[in-house]
Amino acid sequence: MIRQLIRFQNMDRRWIFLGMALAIVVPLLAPINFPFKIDERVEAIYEKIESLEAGDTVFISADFDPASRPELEPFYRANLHHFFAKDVKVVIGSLWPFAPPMVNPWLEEIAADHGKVDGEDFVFLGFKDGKELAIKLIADDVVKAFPKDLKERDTATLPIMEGKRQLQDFALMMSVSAGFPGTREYVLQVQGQYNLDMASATTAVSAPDYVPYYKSNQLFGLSGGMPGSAQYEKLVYDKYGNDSGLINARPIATQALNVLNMGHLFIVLLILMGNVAFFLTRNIEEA
Amino acid sequence: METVSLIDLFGIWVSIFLTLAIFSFLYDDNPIYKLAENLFLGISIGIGTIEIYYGVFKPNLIDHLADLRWQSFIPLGLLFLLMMKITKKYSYFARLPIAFIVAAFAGVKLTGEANANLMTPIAESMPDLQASWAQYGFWSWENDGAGVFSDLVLVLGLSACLLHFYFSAKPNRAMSGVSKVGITVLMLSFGASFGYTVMGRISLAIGRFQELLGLDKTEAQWMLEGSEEPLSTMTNVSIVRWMTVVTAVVIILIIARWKRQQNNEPTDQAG
Amino acid sequence: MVGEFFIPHHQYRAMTNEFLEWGLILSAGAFLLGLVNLVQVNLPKVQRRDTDWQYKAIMLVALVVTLVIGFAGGTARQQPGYSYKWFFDYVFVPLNATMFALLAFYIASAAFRAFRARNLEATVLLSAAILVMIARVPIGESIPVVGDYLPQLMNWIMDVPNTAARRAIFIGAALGAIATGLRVILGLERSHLGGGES
Amino acid sequence: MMKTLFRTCILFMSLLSTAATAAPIDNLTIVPPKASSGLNLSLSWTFGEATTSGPEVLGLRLLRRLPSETEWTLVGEPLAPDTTATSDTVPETGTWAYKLVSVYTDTPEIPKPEALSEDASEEEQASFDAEAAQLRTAWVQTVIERSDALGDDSDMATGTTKASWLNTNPGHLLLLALIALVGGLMMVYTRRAQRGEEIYIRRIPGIDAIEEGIGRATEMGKPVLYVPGIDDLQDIQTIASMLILGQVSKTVAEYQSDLIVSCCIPIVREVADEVVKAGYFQAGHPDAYNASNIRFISSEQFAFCAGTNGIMLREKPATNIYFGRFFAESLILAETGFVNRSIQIAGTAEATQLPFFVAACDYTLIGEELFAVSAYLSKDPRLVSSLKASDIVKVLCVAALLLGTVLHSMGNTFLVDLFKISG
Repeated sequence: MIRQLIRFQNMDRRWIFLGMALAIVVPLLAPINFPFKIDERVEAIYEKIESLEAGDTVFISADFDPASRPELEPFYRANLHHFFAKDVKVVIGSLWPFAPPMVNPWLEEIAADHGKVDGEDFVFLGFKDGKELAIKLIADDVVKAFPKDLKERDTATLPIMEGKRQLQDFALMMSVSAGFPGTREYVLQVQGQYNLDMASATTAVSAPDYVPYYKSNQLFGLSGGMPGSAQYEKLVYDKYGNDSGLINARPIATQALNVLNMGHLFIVLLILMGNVAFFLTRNIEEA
Repeated sequence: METVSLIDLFGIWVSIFLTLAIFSFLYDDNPIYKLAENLFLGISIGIGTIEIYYGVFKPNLIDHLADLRWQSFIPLGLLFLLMMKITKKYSYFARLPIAFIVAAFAGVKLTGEANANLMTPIAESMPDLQASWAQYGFWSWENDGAGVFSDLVLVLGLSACLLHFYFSAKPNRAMSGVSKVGITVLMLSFGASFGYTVMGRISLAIGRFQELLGLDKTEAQWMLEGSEEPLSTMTNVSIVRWMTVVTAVVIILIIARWKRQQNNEPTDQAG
Repeated sequence: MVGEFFIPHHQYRAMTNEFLEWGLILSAGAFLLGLVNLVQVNLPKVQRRDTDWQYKAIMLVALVVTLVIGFAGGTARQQPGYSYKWFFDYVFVPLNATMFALLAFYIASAAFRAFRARNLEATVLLSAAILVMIARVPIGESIPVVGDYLPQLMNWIMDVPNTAARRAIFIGAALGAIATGLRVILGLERSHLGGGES
Repeated sequence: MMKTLFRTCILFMSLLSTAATAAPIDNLTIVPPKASSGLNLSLSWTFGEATTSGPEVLGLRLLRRLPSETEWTLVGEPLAPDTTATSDTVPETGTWAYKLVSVYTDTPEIPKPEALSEDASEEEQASFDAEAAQLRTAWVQTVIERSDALGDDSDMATGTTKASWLNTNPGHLLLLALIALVGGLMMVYTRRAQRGEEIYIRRIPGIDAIEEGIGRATEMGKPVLYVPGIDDLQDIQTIASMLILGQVSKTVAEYQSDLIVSCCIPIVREVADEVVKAGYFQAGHPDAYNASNIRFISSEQFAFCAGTNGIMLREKPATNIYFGRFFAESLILAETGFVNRSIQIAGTAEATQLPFFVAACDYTLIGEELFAVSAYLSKDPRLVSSLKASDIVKVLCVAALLLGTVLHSMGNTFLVDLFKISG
């Protein structure tokens, strides 16, 4: 009995890997859907954007790479649909070198869906290295930080940039952030100094770290991980999805959210089993 | 019906192959994983360099130099000194630009941290207990447990955590008591963090499996570019799934063969 | 740079912004150093036919190919039809994303083999983790009776103890940053210059 | 064209809901804002008695010119009719003249010439711009005349910019004072430490764990792996890690064991190299130092992670030390080390990664304990003094928190406001 338990404890971890793979694949192929509630932190983002007026301009910092794509792509897409459906202009920059080749095609695709004009209704400024230094410069002088956009046009002369010199000049700023540099650095470096209206969509990993910023109003909204994306997606697509015909998009996060159920249960089970085995063998060994 | 070019179809297969190649590391370190890993190393530095060139060097330096903007010759000089680092002999010169970057970062962080991470948290951690009592009472389920109890946990928990990180005190009972409270609050927070991180990681795996199972595509039949006929009677989702299964089998066979080879030559452990 | 926070004067700002731009360029230069270093380290290995030199050769070839197609693509490199975009979409994306996805499996393994309620602290951590994991997904909300309270309890952990702990960590980090910042600026900190006098 | 029209309609509708009867604009005052950069001005005004007759007001527009000029330029976005204050960014410092005019519901939009095709030449573009400017000027002129005729405009007023050299907001001053306090305390303690005074820091159990780990590696004849995180050298955690690395390399050299350092940033590798060399030198074994053991793996996070895993799998270190700033790779590293049955000691201030280190490592330094260890080990007066200074500020923070809560609960928000830096 003890020997079996010890062997169970030391079993090849590849069995655990296989179990994890099954816990993901099975619910993907045979989905069971549960309803979910909308979090107030996510609703705050939605409400704030709803209160924007047509013609307002916002700044999005898209700081994520393919590695965190499943969590943030749904938010980024829904967010762009939301802005464009409200006729809000969007200026996007990035602090991650691997972001532009990924997020710019999505921007162009969604903008085309809404019939938006590059340079007038949206612009992608490109990538900027320098982490906190870049953030500082963007905050005080967007045009100096990005003299040219991704297509090498002079940023200063683009119609969308008229009267937009600092981050303060934008109606709000969204940080879609997968880590460093991202939301935290924006909050530290510029949110307080310039009193920006700023919200963040982030990976689940960073969410607990940013909750204090939400609690102290340094962020007006916070969407964390897959559930945050799914909730925001639901809010946006429920309002703008079918009625206006503007959005030709699938709720990708909602599909994934239901697979998470199984994954979480599997991990909880592993922790419990591991501990039961641990304590049983330990007590017996001590005796 | 969805048109697809041959090169994209090949790309989809490459993508499946590389995904499975990385996953094969879960079985063991193996040549296929190493191939993917080194490919990744090379490509990531390559893409990083390209994006940095077009993102920083071109607009913020080269274009300025082309306009003969005199200020921009200073960073050019500093950059040149930084590159001295490569040479063994003159690497001493790189100290100047490095000192510049370090000082710039230190200065920028100093005020940022002091403002947003020191002043604001203190300002926001002084709750009005009377108002809280009037609004929520001791504990309110409807408002996620808001109330005087939570306010006290916030203030006292924060104080206890701060005192846990007080290193000048000689160990005594009062301090260790405060420290225990601090540790408990920290552990609750880390527990939440662990739970969230598990969620994040599983989400990423889900993303990969969605692609392997073709679930990232809208179900349709594929048609090759320039052709009138559908590629196959199967939908794109089924084709992707078949690609995945076949590739997985091939990778497993290769690794099995490699394993057997390795077992036959036990001396060749260096690889 | 410190003054930037306290001095709103536009001429001062123009000066600090110029410094910031230099900072961006030098920071990018540091990446180039990495590139050169990578080649410096690996090229001799390939020339000497060291262990695993084939892989290093693949790495260098991949690097060169990426650079060539990147510069050839120029500004339009990210448009459909360019080989740089193909490389990014079908080679870089799966590699980068799958590397991250491995973590789900390692977490499962760590959960079973290393995550133990050894003492009071670990037990608290463990319980909070399990509670959050169940309450954060739709299935938790769907449990009868308990499901009504689980999300609230989870939000409470996030809003109150989590906020308290994070703020303590933030305050500590901020004090550390002030101290280090002052040392660097006053020239007391030279470890980053590699002086080795310590 | 259709789209512009559509958007104009939306704009109109949103403003229409707030359209009001006309009222003369009085008392236009222009002052530089507090803590101004010198390139902005704050404007405020009041409304006189509303006139019931006349067209409805759609909104207000702001005009600006240099006092020496005669022609007004339209600046800023349209303002709602009940606005009483706005601000404007000026192109250069000096004195500027302003005027506010009303725009009525029946005022036409600013006219624009026929839109150009996508592939218009530069000349065409230039003539388009000139025409647009001309139309705009003409429009402004008619608006001024009409507003003036109906008496719904303001008198011209001037304001002079004033750039401030110090932000005198109480929060900013307190922050400055706090920084000065930390600096002052550091100086005091540095001086005391240099005079040879013993400054007490409690010994953190993690220090023993490091020594035990190195000892075990020596017994087993296997190397020690040291990972200084993946952030740049500027990060304080990396700096602390480098200081600890100095001591670790010294101990390793004394034990005559091997040390591998795996770095993610080229500059960090360079510094680690110097630090380890110095450590071996101080221990009296400069010959045992091996530069090829201080490795730069890759600056891409996961490539770095895979490379470091490779070191663990191939060279099987007996002890892994992770000190510095870590992100997602923490778990993979700690897990691989765990499977290799290495002793693992971690320390980071990155709160998101701490749970995994706590879970998978034998000993974990939480947050500031990392800095405390670097101070304790190096006994560097500068570090000890910083630690001491931040300890004192921490106690002050706790006092402020408790006092602030009591005061706030009694209705006094003095402390709360003081710490709030921006409105």
